[in-house]
Amino acid sequence: MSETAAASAEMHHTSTGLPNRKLLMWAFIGSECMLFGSLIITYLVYRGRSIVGPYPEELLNIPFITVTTFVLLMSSLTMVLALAAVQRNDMRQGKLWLLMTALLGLVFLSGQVYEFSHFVHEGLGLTTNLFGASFFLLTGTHGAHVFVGVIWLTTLFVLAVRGKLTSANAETVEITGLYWHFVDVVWIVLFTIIYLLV
Amino acid sequence: MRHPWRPLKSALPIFAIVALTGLLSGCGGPFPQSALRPASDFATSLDDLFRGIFFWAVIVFVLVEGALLVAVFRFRDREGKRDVKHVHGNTILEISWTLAPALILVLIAVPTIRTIWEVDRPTTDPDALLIEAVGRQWWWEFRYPEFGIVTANEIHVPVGRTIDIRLTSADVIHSFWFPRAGGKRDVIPGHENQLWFKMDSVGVFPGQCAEFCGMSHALMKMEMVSESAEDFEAWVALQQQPALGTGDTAPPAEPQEVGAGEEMPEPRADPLDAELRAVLDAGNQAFLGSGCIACHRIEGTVAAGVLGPDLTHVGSRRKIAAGILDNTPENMANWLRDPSALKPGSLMPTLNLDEDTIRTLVAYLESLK
Amino acid sequence: MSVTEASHDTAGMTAVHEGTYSGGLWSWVTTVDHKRIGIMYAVFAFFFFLVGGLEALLIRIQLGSPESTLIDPDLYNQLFTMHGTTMVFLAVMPLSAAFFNFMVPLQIGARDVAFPRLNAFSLWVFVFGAFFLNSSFLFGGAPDAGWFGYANLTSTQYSPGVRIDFWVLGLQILGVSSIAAALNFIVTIINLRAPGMSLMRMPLFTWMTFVTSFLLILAFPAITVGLVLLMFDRTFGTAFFNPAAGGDVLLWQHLFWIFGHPEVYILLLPGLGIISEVIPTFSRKPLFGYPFVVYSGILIAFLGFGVWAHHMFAVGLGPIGNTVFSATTMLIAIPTGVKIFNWIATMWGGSLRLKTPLYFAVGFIAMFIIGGLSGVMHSSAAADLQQTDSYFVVAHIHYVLFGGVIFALFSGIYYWFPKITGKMLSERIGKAHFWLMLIAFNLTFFPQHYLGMHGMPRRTFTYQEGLGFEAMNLMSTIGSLVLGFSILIFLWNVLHSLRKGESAGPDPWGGATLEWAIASPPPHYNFRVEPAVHSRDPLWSEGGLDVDVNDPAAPEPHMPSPSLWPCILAFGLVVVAIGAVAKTLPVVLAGAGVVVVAIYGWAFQPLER
Amino acid sequence: MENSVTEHDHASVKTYLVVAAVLGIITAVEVAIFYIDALRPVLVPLLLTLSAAKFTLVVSFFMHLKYDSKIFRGLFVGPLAVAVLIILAMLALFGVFGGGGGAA
Repeated sequence: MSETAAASAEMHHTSTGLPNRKLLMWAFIGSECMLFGSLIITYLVYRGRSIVGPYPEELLNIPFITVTTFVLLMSSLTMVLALAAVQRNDMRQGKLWLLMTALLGLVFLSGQVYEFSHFVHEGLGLTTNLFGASFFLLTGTHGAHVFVGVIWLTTLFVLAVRGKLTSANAETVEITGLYWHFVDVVWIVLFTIIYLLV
Repeated sequence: MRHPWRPLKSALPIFAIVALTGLLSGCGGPFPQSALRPASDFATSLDDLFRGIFFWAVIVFVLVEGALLVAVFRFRDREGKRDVKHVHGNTILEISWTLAPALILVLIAVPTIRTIWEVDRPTTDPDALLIEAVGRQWWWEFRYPEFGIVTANEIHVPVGRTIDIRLTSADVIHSFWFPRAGGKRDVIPGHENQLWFKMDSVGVFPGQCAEFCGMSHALMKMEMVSESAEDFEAWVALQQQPALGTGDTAPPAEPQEVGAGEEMPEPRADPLDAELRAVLDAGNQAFLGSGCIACHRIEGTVAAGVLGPDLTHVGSRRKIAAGILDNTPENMANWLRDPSALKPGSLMPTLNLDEDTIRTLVAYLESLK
Repeated sequence: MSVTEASHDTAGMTAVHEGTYSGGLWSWVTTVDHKRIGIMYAVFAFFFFLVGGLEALLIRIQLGSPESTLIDPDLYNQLFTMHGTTMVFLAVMPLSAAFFNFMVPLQIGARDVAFPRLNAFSLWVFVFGAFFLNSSFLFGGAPDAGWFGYANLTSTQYSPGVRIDFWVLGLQILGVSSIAAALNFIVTIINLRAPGMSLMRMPLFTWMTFVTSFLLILAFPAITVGLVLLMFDRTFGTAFFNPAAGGDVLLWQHLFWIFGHPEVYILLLPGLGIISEVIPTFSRKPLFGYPFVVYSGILIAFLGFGVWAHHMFAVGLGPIGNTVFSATTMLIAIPTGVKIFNWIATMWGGSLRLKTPLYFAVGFIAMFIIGGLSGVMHSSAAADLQQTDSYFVVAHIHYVLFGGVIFALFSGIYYWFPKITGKMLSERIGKAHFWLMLIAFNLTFFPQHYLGMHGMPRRTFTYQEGLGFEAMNLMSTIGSLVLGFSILIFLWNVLHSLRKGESAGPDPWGGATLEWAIASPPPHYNFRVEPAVHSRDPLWSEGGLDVDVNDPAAPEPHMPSPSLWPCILAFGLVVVAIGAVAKTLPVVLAGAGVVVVAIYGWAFQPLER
Repeated sequence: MENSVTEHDHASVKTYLVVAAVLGIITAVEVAIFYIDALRPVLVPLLLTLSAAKFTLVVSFFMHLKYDSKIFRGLFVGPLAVAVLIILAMLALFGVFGGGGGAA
């Protein structure tokens, strides 16, 4: 990933002085706003329109999801710590925080898997009602983003272990971080909309 | 300068074709389904609005296309390059050609909004005649709760009375459109929509589904018979009667209220001649025996299906197969032979009836006036 | 196309451009050169333009006479669905993309786009997706629920089989292509401009590409979500659009048009950009009111996100909704008008060279005015109750998208063909093409205004006798056949001119923008020396460019190496789609495997060897 | 106005820790509010405000938008604004429907 824009960066010092790939990631995040926006529209439009149960208030476990939410928030912290470490070429710390971030992401995902299977056990499947369909689709799409992030972070971690990730690649870590934080930010919104505003 | 008029000459065909197209486009009448021939208050207010907008559109069209043509002809270079002043812009011009269209838009927006608030709200007329229209692939069901009438593809309305139509769909999205009675309104499963108008002239007005709804969308037509109050009452009375020849198999219908007494067309005591009686009996048997009753209903018989059109008075209708065929014995026979040949994708299956059965069925159905 | 070829291009521009398109098929499959990618976009898009045109002709032939039985409704519904889908997604958008690709880097003085391999990926995803979508004709029939695919007609209950699945997955794939390309152009335009080219010195076409790219990345996610909901309904049995289980079919319409209306501007804005290039060049006069033309483009795009429900005036939004969406829609007429006035003002006082590109540009303005005015008629929610879903709307969209966009794209083709190929298109044939197309276009579509107002609904495979539709439909059908013929004239022009056309030279039109400073076709690195820009019209201003951008003494720039990974990744995506249509999990997994391998292969392959 | 592009003008590790602590606290407060019946009437605006605060903190500090180029800010805030406006418009449209169409 680290080489993607090398050539163009070489032919031109870019007109704005900003890295191409970072612009790409921000523009992509802009696009993702509309993706999650449309999913949120779907969820909210169908709120309270299920004609059979189980209904959200019977199932949502606020204390449990608060814990996984906190885990995801903390993974954002470890992510910035990883970036700061890589930027000052402290790869020992860099590796540690990259791994921590990936692990916290995994914890969040496990929480989601547990939650999903609990719901299914309680009788809420994808096709049970509109709540089930829109809930699983919205949180599932977010979970898929977390999953991709975990793979990405793991790849960086492996590169770092092999000594192929140094402060020269700080930009790559920064871009990974932008993605990761965005996924976190989306969860902040979903946590409020789905769980607290039932 | 060998061809001073060449550009103009080469532009002549376009003027010719525009003029010709405009002229020819108008022809072909008489346009029984035209939105430009309003026959109700609703259609008239939309037409007035459209004409107002059209007026402004013509003015803008002439001015802007004119400016374009003048620019092209006046500034085309004749002998090579002409001296050109490199003007980069003019703020006053920019402001004025921002404001001018804005002004025209205000002149369009005001009547638009007024009309929206006039036609997009429920009717306030307490005397409105309520009709329920149900869109189905690919025919229309109409119910008159006030009279207990159910019919299909043919809607009768009294002239001068507000008609309040409630629209629902039994399957996919359709759109209810009688252009001469007014604008269209979508017929959406899971929603009830509403439309109201008051017809101002007597006549038969064609309409059809305006939202793509599958295979035979083009064949989902209907007719509106707008008639005088007396004619309408007579029609209602006729429709309220049980079907012909069913009087002896079913208890007599409830007493008729709507002034039906004076012209009871077909008294039920048995003045029917023996021939007709035989046809009715045979047809009735065929009808009951051929699976028709699974989908169709004939008041007063055991046929009580709800998927297909109510046939209680099918013989009285002007058209069959959702407005695409005149209601003649030949067409009816063709329809019974193979519905899908006339209306591809029709939910009515091919029944593989023998010709004798078809003949009796046709005679029976056509007798259901 | 690598460093080793440097030896033989010291002779100057002619020697260099021989090599621009050389190399076998493999070099085209693996290319990351924006010019080759642009050409491939153009060729495939034009192919699908012909396919969509053929579908249109079949539609018109069927409607040439009342109650015609030439084409049965089943086929007709496939044809009109695929005509719309093809023209929007497989013809006009990729034709615009062809110009983005070829022209934007040249216009901003760059050697390529910011992400050359991502660019190749966009191309191949489009190509594979397009063939995937059209392959449905061979497997049980093409999609037949309209290009708008209104729920719940698209549910398994009313559309069993795989037709709709092809449509859903095909559009998802094409969305990936569009978003990837748009992200690429956003970064390219922000970051690869030559020194001195501030945003307000960018050529208008580049500006409109920039704006269109934002529309793409913001509009497509809405339909992506809509399509996912539909896919879930069809594949897993959810009830997003099933009214019986509480689902709301109108949600589909909203999501579709939140995408669909910006999509209209995605189709239109590149055309407006082309016109804003052609008119100044052939008027020998800078664009009048440059900032107003730029800002009006941005405003059109922004307002484009606030008008979607004007496609739904008949669904019963209620008076408040209809009033709001009427008002926002009317607002769009203002910036659109500003553009038209500025184009006319650009010609005013100029010295117009009446060459084919200008013919098409003027034809565009003339037709676009008509389309714009009928658009204002639709914007009135109440008046629109008679027009919506009638042939009046068919006439309107064709005046905007054919009279507008296609005329603009042809203007662009005649304008830039010399730059792309090094050969001039024949003026004589070009003007014949123009006149025939203009006349046939009006003959085809003008009567449809009347048809609509006289009560002919759209998307109908036939009409009954006696409604007065016969003469105008016949006229329209005759027009469409002539229109098809005019496209053949154009094809002949291209083939003829490629062989026998005059040599173009670097700047046949006396253009003002950077693409005219280099050879035609441009060398693979475009600018040997990076240009420095001091004004909006660099080649027209005193002193021009500071440097000789073609200086043969300068070292040859390094360019990115070819890569097969983008093509493989695109292929993997289509395999996933094939597996999904066939409901065969192993194929889906195999495709996903290819995708993963290709992502890693791509990520770890150096851009330059 | 922040200074635009100075390389690595990022927050310090200490800032990150403080932001993370604030994020944790706000989350705790949100959940607490959820369980306090007295706050029911203002629950929605309160929770939306708090969640917007968390959103802003992560975006400005962890994603460095506070320190970074205005171009990045534009690329994010523009689309975000379009998305939020469309969400609000859709809720308004379906709110109207909830009264009318739902009753059918």
